[in-house]
Amino acid sequence: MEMKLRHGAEVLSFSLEKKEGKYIYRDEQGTMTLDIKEIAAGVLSILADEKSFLIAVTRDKDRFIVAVEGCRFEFQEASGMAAAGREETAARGIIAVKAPMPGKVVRVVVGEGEKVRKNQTLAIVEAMKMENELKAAVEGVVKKVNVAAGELVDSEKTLLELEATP
Amino acid sequence: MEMKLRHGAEVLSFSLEKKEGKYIYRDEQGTMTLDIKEIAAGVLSILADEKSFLIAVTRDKDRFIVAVEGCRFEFQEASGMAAAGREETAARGIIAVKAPMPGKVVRVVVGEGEKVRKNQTLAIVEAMKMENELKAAVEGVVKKVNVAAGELVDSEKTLLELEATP
Amino acid sequence: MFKKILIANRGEIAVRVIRACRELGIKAAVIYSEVDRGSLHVQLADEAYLVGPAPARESYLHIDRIIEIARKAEAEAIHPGYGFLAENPDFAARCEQEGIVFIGPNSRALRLVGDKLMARQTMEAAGIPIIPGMKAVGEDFSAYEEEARRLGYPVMIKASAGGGGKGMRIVYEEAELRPALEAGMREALSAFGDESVYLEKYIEEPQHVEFQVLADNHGNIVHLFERECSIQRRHQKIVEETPSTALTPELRERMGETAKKVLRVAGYNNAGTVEFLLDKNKNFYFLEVNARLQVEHPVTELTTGVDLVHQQIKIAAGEKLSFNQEDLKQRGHAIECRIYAEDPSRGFLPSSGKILYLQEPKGPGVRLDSGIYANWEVPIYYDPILAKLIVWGENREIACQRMKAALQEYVILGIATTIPFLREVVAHPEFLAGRTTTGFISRHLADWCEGSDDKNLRRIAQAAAAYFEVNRRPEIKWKAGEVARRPSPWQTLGRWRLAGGE
Amino acid sequence: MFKKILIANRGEIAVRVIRACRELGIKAAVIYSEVDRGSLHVQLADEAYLVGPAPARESYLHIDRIIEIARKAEAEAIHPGYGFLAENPDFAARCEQEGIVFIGPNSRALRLVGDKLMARQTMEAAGIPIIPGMKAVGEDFSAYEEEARRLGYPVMIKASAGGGGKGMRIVYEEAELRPALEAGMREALSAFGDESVYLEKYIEEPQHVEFQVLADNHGNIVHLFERECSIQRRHQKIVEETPSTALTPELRERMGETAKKVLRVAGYNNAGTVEFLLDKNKNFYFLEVNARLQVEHPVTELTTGVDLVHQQIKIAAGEKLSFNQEDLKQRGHAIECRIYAEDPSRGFLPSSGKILYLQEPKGPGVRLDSGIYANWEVPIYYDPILAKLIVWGENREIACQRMKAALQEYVILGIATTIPFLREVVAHPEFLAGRTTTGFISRHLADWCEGSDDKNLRRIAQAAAAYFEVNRRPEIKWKAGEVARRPSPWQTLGRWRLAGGE
Repeated sequence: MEMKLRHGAEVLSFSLEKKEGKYIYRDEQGTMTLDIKEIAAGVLSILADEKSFLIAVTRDKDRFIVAVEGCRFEFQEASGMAAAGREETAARGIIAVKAPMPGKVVRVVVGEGEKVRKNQTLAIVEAMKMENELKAAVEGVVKKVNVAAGELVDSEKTLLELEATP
Repeated sequence: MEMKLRHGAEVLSFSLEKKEGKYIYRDEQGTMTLDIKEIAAGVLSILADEKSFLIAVTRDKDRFIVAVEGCRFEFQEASGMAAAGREETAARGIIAVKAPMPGKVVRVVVGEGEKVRKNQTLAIVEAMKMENELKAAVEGVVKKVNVAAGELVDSEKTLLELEATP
Repeated sequence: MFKKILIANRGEIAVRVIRACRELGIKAAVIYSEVDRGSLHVQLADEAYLVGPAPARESYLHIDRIIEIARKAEAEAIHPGYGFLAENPDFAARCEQEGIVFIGPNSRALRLVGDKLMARQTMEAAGIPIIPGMKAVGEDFSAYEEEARRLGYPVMIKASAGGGGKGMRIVYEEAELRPALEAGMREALSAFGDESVYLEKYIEEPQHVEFQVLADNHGNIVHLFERECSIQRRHQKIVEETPSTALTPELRERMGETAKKVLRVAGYNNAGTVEFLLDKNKNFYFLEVNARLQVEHPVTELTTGVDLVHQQIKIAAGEKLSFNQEDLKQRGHAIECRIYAEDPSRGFLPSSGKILYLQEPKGPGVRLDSGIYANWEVPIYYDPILAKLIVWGENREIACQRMKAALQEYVILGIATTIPFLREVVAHPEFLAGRTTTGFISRHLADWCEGSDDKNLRRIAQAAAAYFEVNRRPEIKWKAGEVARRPSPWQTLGRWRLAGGE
Repeated sequence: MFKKILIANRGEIAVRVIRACRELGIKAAVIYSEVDRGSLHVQLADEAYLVGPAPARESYLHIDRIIEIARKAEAEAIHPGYGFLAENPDFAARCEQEGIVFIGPNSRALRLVGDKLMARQTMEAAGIPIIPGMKAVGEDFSAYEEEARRLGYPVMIKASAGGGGKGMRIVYEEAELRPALEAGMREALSAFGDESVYLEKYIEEPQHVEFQVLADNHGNIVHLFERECSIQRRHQKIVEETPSTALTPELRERMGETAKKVLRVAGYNNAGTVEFLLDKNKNFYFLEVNARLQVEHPVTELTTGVDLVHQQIKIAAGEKLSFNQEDLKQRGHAIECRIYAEDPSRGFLPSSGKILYLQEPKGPGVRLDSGIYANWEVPIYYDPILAKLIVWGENREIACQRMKAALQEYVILGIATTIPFLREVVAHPEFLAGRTTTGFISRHLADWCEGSDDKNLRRIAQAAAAYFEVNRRPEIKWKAGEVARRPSPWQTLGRWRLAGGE
């Protein structure tokens, strides 16, 4: 199979095929013959010319998370990349302020229509007993407030929308 | 659901039903309300009145193997019992000599038609570097030899058949 | 000895205490909140009692409910662990009134040392060196403002009821003082139920060295040497070790004897820790008493051979210490790394979610005190500590190598953790050289970001992702407890185009 | 120091050596047979080389192939583990010829002590007490017959190349002698490639006490105290501990010095163990030298604080011992239980198959040296050892309690293991009282059968089976790495009739 994965800013194109019980990995760098054994669900033992790698791999939505030799790699599927790109375009000019982690809103400091300075605190979210202040990344105006104090939020939810002053 | 399980010589009849998020266990001894949470595939946390049990359960063919508090219980399904019964009846008079564990046949000491004393060695099976001698449980005649030295066998396979001298 | 103990805590420390109870032949009962039904401490306990809804104030901090459960369970004693009610003198006093043994210091000593300000006053009066700063809560904002000016910036805000870095803030200039005080007070209230804070002169680049002490109810007191806890992020320790590379035998003895004096002055019993700051000139200042079992207690256990939880329980049951100061010796070197559900690439922001995969390190000299398991959903309500990885080695070098190897073996997928960051810490040349100060992380690893430049390793990871994708077809059936015996997707084909034939 | 070591072994001991290499900054290469591709040592090694088909003689005992792999891998040294080629003097000599360091004694010493008969002659000549019996192989059957008559039955058959109980048989009467000799010779051939056996007087109800010794290449030699290994089934140890309850400090010193003398007489270097039998009157007899790392080495490590595998590697690299006899002290008490794939209810018959579920014990003072994982198929070709559970405690009582608790936490489903049996051993009043002799199992636990009389526990187990059955529907889909989010079968109904409605 051929595959395209995004890793940070890079796009990685490669293929993996099965041949005589082994797997052939190919990319522009060259070819590797891999002996792959799935020893449990999502756990692979890979021998690449006698070098041994123990690998854990899982998926979370469109991300692959792979741990090998204590290093963690996160890859994004190429299809997911396109979607992410579209969303970004649509939101141009409006900044969606999201919680950096799931937690509870302690306080929303600003109201709709309020002008804010860069680095001004917009809201405070608490998780695992630590408070985190969400600050304005740019100078602008609060367009919308979607949450209130006491509300539980995840890291997907847009708490406030901020329109940057041009 | 109602269930019948065999445990050693006993047959255990009981039922388990779900009610308001808890489970009701019933047998002739009485009723228990259980709070069951499956924390991983085959791993259950059960609270029975505030007593906490961590349980691992799995199936191997018609057996349930359950580990709780360091004790292991093996239950057999009621349907499996009947089949076992039939097999036993069919073999009356002829004793099937099976390997006590999977292993390799080192030597078959007797031949077909040979008369054997009680406790005479019939064959030697090796597993994990230990030799085990299979001995005749009764005086009799070897009816059939199904294996040869060097052969790998599991614990299901009948190695020899022995007809008991009446 | 007790027949049953109620553990008023959760996570790894509850599990730790359960194991200690089992070894002493004592039944272990625990409490759990509604989100903790699936938590590890509930699975391993002998008995588990629902205490209330998720928020700590309605569950793990709910004194009435916990006392009621102790009664119902017929527990003779309560072990509070660390955090939650561990250093709450009202809770200790309530236990005393109810005739339930509180496994910790008596409530008077707890009140004295727990009020960091009262402790500062008392210790100064007893001739023990303290850090310059306030000895009482400010009446209003201007009192803090004036004190800060008097001490000179930067100053440190501390919670009077504090511990574990909660409520703590460094303030570098006057403009930051008010918001920092407010945030510190809110955090203190949330963590301890008490919003009192005070100011101290901020001592730059100190080392944080603490001494473990045990005091029985019969006047016997010993110290079990030091723990070096300088590696901190957000004023919270993340790496601890013993012995400290900063102490000479002479300084060790002097600080140890001072630590014993501190607890004697406070009328303290059971296990306690005396924290000191050590400046560049090896002057030490009394910082505070941690009137509980410390998170980092295992490094002391591994080097002294004394089980501190066993000792806590025995002391609480009225037993005399079975050893004296001369019997205690340090052997080898121990290091602890705290595994938090935090993203070190993003300023140690908490990270919650489901643990999709877990592989735990093992082997000689490796101890893992853990409160997690695969498939567990880490709740957002409590401290983000997941586990503590502790190693012992014949010397510091072996211990560092062992820790590095163990961290490499430790895999948690699904949530961000401090594991990759800790690996950088213990492999850092300055750490290996023993140059550990509280500024270590901001100086050496401030811009740390997870990732590997090893392109070959990445190619292996890519191959694994591809293999996983092909084998993770929705029609595949998995059987409980085993890897599915399934038709090879390489044979059945699917929506994936095979790049080459077989 | 070496850059790369080849480990010529498998299972838990290969894993143990891999970890030691990693801690010393050495790359670890391993060999594996065709059935061991999925084994844990292959997963954890830096490099893994296929050595041959499953049978040991074509893989783990195949000297030419192993040397060839060491060359290919550019390994400077070979660690043989225990068993297989560990005590094979031809292999050690071959390594010496090839310029590869054999991590173990020199081949001459190995040949001397490995030939149990030659060792008996040499030690007797040096004034060390030995057990009455043969000092050479019998020329024919009648030689054994005569010697047996001379000694008087019962007599013990032992493999001259032996160790680990392989080839050993007690013979109670003359009629049993011939078949026992034949079986012993076959087993010895299969295990060691050498069928020589000899007879010794069988000493009834002795204690088996051995001393760990380290000797560097510069003439320095120390002992690391004793291990008590009396709890045996089939002449193989299954529980070991240190210190031994049978030794006084004076006897300990005398035996330790004798052990050092044994190895000096043999011209021995690297790690070795001197085994003694201790009779009821505290007389001790030299039994044999185990010229390898012992299975039970961890109990010595936990009490002395010395990592024996590190020491083996350092000695092999030519380093001097960094400590002397006076530096070594025993601290606390350690116990090891061997977890075998054997069915203790059926005379310890080997049990192979797939590990359907695995839960490993953890916590303070608990060490697990393991070679297995969930879903692994235990092969039938090799020694049935799966893992070793080792605990440390401040004293013997705590260590016993901790072992009991750890064994209770240890769950392996799918194959029979010695776990439940070992729990009975360590909880037995005679064991707790320290009365351990080699007849312990046949005297106290001969008729042991797994099972629990606790009807209430059984009802919980029944409920679990029922819950499992309902939730284990074939149409249920499992996703890799997580518990399936699936429709509740209680809602979807199925072939099971619900006893009551919701």
